[in-house]
Amino acid sequence: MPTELPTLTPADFASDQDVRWCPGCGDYAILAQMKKVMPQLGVARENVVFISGIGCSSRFPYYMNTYGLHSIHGRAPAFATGLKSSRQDLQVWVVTGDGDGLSIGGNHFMHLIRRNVDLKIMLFNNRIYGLTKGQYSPTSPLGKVSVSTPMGAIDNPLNPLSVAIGCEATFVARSIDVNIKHLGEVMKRAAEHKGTAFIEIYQNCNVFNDGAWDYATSKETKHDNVLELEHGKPLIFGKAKNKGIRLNGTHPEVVELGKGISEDDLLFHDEKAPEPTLAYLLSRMRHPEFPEPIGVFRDVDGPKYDVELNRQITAAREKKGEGDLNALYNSGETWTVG
Amino acid sequence: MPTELPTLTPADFASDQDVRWCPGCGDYAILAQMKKVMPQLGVARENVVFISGIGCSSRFPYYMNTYGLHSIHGRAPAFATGLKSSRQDLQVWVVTGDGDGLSIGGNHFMHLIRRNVDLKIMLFNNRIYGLTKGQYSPTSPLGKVSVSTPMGAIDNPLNPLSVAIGCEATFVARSIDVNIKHLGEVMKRAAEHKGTAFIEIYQNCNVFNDGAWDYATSKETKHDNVLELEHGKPLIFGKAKNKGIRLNGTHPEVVELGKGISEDDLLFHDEKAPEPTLAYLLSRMRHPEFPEPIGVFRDVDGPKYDVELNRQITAAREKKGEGDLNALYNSGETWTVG
Amino acid sequence: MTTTTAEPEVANPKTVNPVPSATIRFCGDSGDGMQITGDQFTSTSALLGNDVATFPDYPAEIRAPRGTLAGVSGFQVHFSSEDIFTPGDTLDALVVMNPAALKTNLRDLRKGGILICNSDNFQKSDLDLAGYDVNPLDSQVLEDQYQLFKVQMTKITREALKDTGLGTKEVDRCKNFFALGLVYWLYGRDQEPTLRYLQSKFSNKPEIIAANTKAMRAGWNYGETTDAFTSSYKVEPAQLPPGKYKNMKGNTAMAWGLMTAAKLSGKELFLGSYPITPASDILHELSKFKNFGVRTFQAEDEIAAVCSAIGAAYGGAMGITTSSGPGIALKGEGIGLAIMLELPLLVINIQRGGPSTGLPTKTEQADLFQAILGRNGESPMPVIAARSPGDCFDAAIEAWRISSRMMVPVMVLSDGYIANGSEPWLIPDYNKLEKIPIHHPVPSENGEKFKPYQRDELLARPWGIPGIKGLMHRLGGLEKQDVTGNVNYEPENHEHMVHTRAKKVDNVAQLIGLQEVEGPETGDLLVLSWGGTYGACKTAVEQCQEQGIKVAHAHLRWLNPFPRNLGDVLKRYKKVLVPELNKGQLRMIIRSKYLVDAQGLNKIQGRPFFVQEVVAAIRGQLGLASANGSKPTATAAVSGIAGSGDAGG
Amino acid sequence: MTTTTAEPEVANPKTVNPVPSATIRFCGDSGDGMQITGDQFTSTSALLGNDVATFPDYPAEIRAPRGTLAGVSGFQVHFSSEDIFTPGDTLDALVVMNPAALKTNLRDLRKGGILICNSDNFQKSDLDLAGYDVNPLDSQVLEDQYQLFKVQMTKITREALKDTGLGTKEVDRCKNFFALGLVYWLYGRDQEPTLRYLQSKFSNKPEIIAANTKAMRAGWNYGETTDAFTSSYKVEPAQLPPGKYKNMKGNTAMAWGLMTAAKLSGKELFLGSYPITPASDILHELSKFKNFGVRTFQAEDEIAAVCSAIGAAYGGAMGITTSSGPGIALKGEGIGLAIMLELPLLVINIQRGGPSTGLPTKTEQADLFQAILGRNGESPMPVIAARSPGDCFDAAIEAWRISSRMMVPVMVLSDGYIANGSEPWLIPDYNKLEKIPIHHPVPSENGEKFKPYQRDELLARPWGIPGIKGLMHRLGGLEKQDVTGNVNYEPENHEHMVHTRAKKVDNVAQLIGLQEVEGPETGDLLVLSWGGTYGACKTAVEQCQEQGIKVAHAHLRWLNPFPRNLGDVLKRYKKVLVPELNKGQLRMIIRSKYLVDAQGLNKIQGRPFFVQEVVAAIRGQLGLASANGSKPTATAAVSGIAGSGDAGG
Ligand SMILES: Cc1ncc(C[n+]2csc(CCOP(=O)(O)OP(=O)(O)O)c2C)c(N)n1
Ligand SMILES: Cc1ncc(C[n+]2csc(CCOP(=O)(O)OP(=O)(O)O)c2C)c(N)n1
Ligand code: SF4
Ligand code: SF4
Ligand SMILES: [Mg+2]
Ligand SMILES: [Mg+2]
Repeated sequence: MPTELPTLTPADFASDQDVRWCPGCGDYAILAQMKKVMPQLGVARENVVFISGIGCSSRFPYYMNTYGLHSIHGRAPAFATGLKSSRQDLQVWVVTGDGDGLSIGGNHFMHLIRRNVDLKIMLFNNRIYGLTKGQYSPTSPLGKVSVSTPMGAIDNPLNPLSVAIGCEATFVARSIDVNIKHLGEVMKRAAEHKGTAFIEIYQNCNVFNDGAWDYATSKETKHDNVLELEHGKPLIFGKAKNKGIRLNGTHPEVVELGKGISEDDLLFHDEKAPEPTLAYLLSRMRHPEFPEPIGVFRDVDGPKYDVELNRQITAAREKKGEGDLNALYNSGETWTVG
Repeated sequence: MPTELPTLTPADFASDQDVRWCPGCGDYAILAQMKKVMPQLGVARENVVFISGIGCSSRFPYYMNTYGLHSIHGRAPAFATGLKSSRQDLQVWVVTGDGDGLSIGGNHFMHLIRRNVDLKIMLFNNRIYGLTKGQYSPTSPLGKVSVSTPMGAIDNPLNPLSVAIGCEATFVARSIDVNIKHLGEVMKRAAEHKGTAFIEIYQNCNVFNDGAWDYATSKETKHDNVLELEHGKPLIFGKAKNKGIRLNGTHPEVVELGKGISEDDLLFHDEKAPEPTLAYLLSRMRHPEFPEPIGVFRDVDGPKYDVELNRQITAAREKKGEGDLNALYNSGETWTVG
Repeated sequence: MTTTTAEPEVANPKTVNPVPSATIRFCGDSGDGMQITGDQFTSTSALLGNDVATFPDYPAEIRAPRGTLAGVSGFQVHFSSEDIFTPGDTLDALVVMNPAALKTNLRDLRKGGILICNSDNFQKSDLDLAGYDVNPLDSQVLEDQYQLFKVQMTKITREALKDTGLGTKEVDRCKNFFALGLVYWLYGRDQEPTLRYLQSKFSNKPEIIAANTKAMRAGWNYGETTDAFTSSYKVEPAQLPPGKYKNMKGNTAMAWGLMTAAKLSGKELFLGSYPITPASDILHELSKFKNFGVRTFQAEDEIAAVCSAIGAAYGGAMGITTSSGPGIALKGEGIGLAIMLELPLLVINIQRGGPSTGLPTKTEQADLFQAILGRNGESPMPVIAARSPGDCFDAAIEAWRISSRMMVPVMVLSDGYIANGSEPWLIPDYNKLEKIPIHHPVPSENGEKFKPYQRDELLARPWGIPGIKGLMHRLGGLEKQDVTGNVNYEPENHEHMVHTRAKKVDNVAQLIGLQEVEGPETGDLLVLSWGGTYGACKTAVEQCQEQGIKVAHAHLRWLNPFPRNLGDVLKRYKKVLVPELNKGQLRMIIRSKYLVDAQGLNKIQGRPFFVQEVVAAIRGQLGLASANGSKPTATAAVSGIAGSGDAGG
Repeated sequence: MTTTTAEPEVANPKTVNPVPSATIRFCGDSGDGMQITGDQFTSTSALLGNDVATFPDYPAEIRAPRGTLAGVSGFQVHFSSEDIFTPGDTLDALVVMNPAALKTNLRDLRKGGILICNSDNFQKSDLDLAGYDVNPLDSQVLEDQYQLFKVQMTKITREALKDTGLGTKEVDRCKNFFALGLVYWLYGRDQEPTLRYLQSKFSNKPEIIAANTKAMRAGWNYGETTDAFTSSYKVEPAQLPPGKYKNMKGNTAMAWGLMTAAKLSGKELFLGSYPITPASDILHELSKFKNFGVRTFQAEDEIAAVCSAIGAAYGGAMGITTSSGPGIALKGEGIGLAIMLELPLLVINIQRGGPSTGLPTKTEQADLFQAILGRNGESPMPVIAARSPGDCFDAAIEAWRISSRMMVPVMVLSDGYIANGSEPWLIPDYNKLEKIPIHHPVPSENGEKFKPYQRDELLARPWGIPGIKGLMHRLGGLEKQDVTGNVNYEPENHEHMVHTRAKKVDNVAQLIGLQEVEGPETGDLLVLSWGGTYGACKTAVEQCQEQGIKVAHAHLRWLNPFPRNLGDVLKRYKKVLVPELNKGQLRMIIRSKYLVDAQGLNKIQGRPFFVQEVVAAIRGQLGLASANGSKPTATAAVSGIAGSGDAGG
């Protein structure tokens, strides 16, 4: 029920609480973008709810002048599923971290994604546990030295996008804290998607994992290491836009444009591909072998748990009429005394 | 430490406990194959441990005359990780169900796979909760009518192989309870793999979900609906071996052989492909659009958590010498009184 | 077919003996359809106007191999012309479909009781499976001690059904209806209700209807016409309070109570649950009622289940989660958050035998500590326990009344015994039930900021929900400032909040009334019970009172907080006895709180109390010799439409 | 830089006043490096031979914005020429680096105490952040009540470091070493140990060493040469028992104790853990010692953590899991399985403020109920609590001795206060520690079947592990038959097993010795304490005893089971007082078990007891007027090498 909304500014979305991240933390940029994007979404503040788990990132809801729930570690998707399933009128965002979302919360993440509940989830990936002071996380690379892995991490990291795609995601995207324009656009796309929209955001923890994403953010290297996906467009990157990705069987390869290779030889992006294999393939392109794609990997339509649940409610009511408790009590075999 | 092993028979692997599955349950066939394969693996019975969660399938360990642990619902991978990481000499098998492994146990499943702990995991997929009498499971298809979904299931099912591949699996395979020879071969391949070997087994629950896999097991339809993967071979199926799978971009398509299409035009299977995209693509082939591949989808080498952990122990000992507690106590700043 | 009775003075053939009540048990293999048989007998008896109480008892986990001891499934019915509160201690009649059932159930049959056996199932292989060296039916012992009837049920059923065109397997699955028909004859029951059941249940399978009808009739006729049975029994209708009744299972009553509470409070119900025995049936039942606005969510695990319910509660729904012990253990952290958020929530625990996976299909009361004390930090919550199958309906409503009034999660305890048991339920009129008023705050007129932790006189905070303009606020699990709800780490505030949350729970005592006592106001002994042991304790105390013993009975509905006068009540008796199906959990709390030397009667066998066990304990406490000298034994069970087996996990 | 003292009789400039002990606190922003400063002061004092006790106190969760109240981090040190057991109640000296630190800490400074402020940080913006309208340093009140020293630390440090070539930011990060140097001068401490620390810690950053050395010297010189300070203090070495000491933190002691227990029992240690404040440091510490055969596994969550440890235990390792309240809540189901499997396992809970996320960096004792009673079903387990930082070492060893002897999981309780606090630790000789014998069964010679649940005289079962030929067996969470360990659902067996598991835990009482009491054998009052409140209670009781009060102190090491003689001990005193940092959890259990009207002293502020609070409660119990009439207040803190901030979650 869209009603006439007053024109709001980012400042209208700032709560009265002090923001308590370390100076220089990437979370600030993400918060700023969210506040900027919010007024453009055409949703009243009181119909927006942010739900988070525990972690630095999970402080996010306190700073938004909307409704919010700072819940327990890893479980935000479950709270959000309950809320959204019973309140279709709300726009629900989940904010999580690489530990919150993929370590303790991995199961809920997986099931949220497959259920395709109509809500948006942003995973602030700083490849570290920030709040608990620097243990490695499920996205920390092999060999990562941290307080809990003094000899280096020995677990293969998870790739958040591959996981999501492996779990039947209908919308997956990636952006970067400091890429503010891109980030804002991706947030908007997520908001528009119907179903679970998952965004991985590269976020710098300048205290415990400073520079983890330097290759993707530093002026000198970012053009060679990041590739902006555009629907229907060939995969091109490099400062001079002179490099591209070509498909060889099911393997991507980096090629230079010119010298007999034209744009038409390249892999073309298709967000809408019904099968997720292309999105999966793109999620496998990792630094340093490949530039890492950012933008929307996949955006398709599918049944949404919450929508279907409410549709069943409506259908049942239409078919059987609004439930009548007295009729229920008196159903089946009964007998009368006295 | 391979020692001279006596020649054992399947009967040597039968425990003294009554098998308590429903008559006709697919679990019997799997148990029989396991007992058959065991003597061929060259591992002494006392060095084998089966670990399960809770469910009909999870009764498995009681019936094997090896060591075994019937643990709690969904957590078998965690017990197995602890055991294998501290006991490299043991061969550890995890037995789980679609509910145990993918619903409550999804997170441990995901992290076991990514850590690539050197153990084997068999998921008996009957697309239903057997033990608790017939609720739908994460692998039940959309629309599944069950005691908890009288109007039909509205959650997209998970595809166990896609999930595993999304989580960096190094070995994934699929087989079918009644395909006993194939099943035995796949079990052997899993046993040989170094790292986490994941097998999905289509299993019929004849009480609560009878016929869920009929399309893949009935004499009439199985050749059209199942495709046996062979490393290095083209993807061919059909009773007359006259159909195949061809790649169109990143999409597979079913083609008929002959009429201008030869085996060379088909997609060739490569278990060893370093990137998992091919395996992922194969996992997406689902009935009825496609024949469903069985066999080994992927079998590559990667760092194994347990092996690396023990390597770090050895390395630390080599570098620093066996730990000396007295030296530790006396390290750092100390002072003497009296 | 020989018939021998231990009571030679029995009258003419086909005498009808009136008895005030009877307890019977059907038992057989879990594939033999004993649960359906028992259910039918129960409904029919209830329709005849008897008071009834049932106790189904089925094997744990997986269906065991046919014929084994582990695979035995039983269903006990107590039906009476008087008010009854338990399914009976010892059996008047036992129907066994195979040797395994005989072996595991015989000890509950009273001396001289009726023992009906399907003698066709006592072949060598059957005997082996049950561990019998010789056929017990051939031994004189059984004939001496019981009224033994060896009936060739398989053969006669096959005979009766030979023209139905069904295969042997299908035909044999009708044996239970033969047994049912026979017992119907034995107790003079009407076959009509069961015929109606068959018609409605198998409307599209006429051959099944026909076959089971034939089998049942064959059983009836067997009793009526053969020489085997010389007399039958009659149990007159009970004098229940006037009204319309239906037979009610505990889990169904719980589900209906929840739906009723939702409607009474103008709320839609959201259930987040994960299947687990013996709680799953509530999920199943609620899933049927989408047209009541009931949303059920089968979550990926118990943690997601409770968290989804809290999420729904945050949005203004009636959030509920249901489980059993091991699942409740997983919900502890989530419940702690709900306590901190001060949101209404119902956590329903259908207790089973523990610890760990334990005895999943058996009953126990050993989760009381977990309910009251089993969370990190100081995290009190109100706890209510249902006392009988029908009472689950009322307990659910009362729990929600308190939870929504006080903005606090409430734990509702039931157990496997009352969850699966049944009793006649006086059908209420929804319109006469007391409404549950719920207010959601709206923005203050003077533009004052919304204060999510401003409290009313009972210390409840307002339930502000998303979607309301001007009430935007953020909640979380960190300690928060009173009134504003902002995160706050100040020492004094924390202490204040810990006390406030506790006081709020204590204030529930102002809403739940005073503790009542049945029996003398003062006396030698007070029996203090809670939960599903109500029936056994009430009956035992009444029996003792009839024997002139100065004993009273107080049954606790709320376990936290206790009624305000409980301390006074306890002091009025010289002794306090707390019977529990655990090692003494309520007793421990009572002792601590009131410093009374309460004694325990404790049974941890996965089974309910027998009335005589409680009677014996009462007499023991008072130094009286036991009423009959004999150690009390267990109670009633027969076996036939075979379903999917009876199990749980 | 004006100096005013409230004690006009102070002697000549630069007098050295001997004092028996002093309590000081460094506090400032969490980026100011107060923890390092406090640590250095502690080590130095310990090296000088003082007895020391520390209390670090840092903000919860996220680093708060610079200069805010929420961002204040403090470190308190009590150092003494006598035996001490607490970090002190009130402060003799307080060093504050900014207005926020002043505001939140001043109330703990005793009247007339020394107050050193970095006056450079009292600018308008700093004052605003702390909510001061006017500069408190300008108010007469401070000058009247305390010895106020306003020191331009920033300016002087910049001055001193101007030739180092470091940027302002780096230079300013050295302010804490200026403060440290100044306080070193004030208490006549040696700068040498800190110079050594700098050398070893920053061996590859000579410019950092140089800068901090300069800053520290500048602080020292400031005290020595300026007029500001007229006198300094001297605390003589304490008479500790002879031996070699080091300063020990609780969590480090716990880790070392675990490693020691592993070695003593010939086991390799497997830790399954998931990070959580304040337990993570044990994971970090243990992760360093791979050459001791220590395997640490950072699991995906707490459930996997406990389950992996159980898996390792099944394989014969020393399985351990560490966490804090919310994480322990998640482990309940897994612990229940370990109880059923009867495997040894240590579950270590470093308690923090709850419920829910609560106050993650603050201390509390509110998980005792959870430890003893917080699981489904009847699932008893032994519980031990450490009483001081150094005692964590011994508690860990004792816990493993019991766990491996009795084949039962043991819960080890510590808390944020002793986990992060430190005290001098008498270094043991490993070779003199008592070994922990562990036997794994081997196949019987006569080929008899292995019986995994055959019990010894204390009811422990054998620890049969995989890899041994002929011992193959299967364990699980379903109820099992005694002796064979096979799944078993029989009623009597279940009851027997419930009792057996309970008796086994009770039998631990035969191994733990009798309860000892400090003070008179009988008397007016017994103070009964447990865990980290030991020091405050011991000190308070001793003070009261010196005042002639007939009070004794019993400190419980094992919370389950209790020592066999505890009931007798309690009866020897007219009253029992149970001081706890919760709402009375031990008290509740004591009352229930012994029916004594134990009273509680309860504080739930995320902070430890002050000695004077316990003294007041003792006097109050005995109807005596309070010793000094004044309400006791809190205790000591300064601020500077800034680390990554101090927080937790
Ligand atoms: C049940 C539970 N376990 C552990 C913790 C401790 N904890 C809080 S946040 C966190 C990890 C944070 O990492 P991440 O999700 O990556 O967030 P970040 O701080 O990096 O933004 C942990 C382990 C907790 N609060 N609750
Ligand atoms: C903590 C917990 N939650 C729930 C259960 C109940 N439960 C036991 S098995 C099971 C699901 C079984 O399904 P699946 O894993 O597919 O195994 P199957 O029986 O089909 O082989 C459930 C929900 C339990 N035992 N423990
Ligand atoms: S610790 Fe890292 S993630 Fe957390 S607030 Fe600081 S910089 Fe940001
Ligand atoms: S319920 Fe299904 S899965 Fe379980 S034993 Fe029976 S047939 Fe097998
Ligand atoms: Mg992170
Ligand atoms: Mg299943």
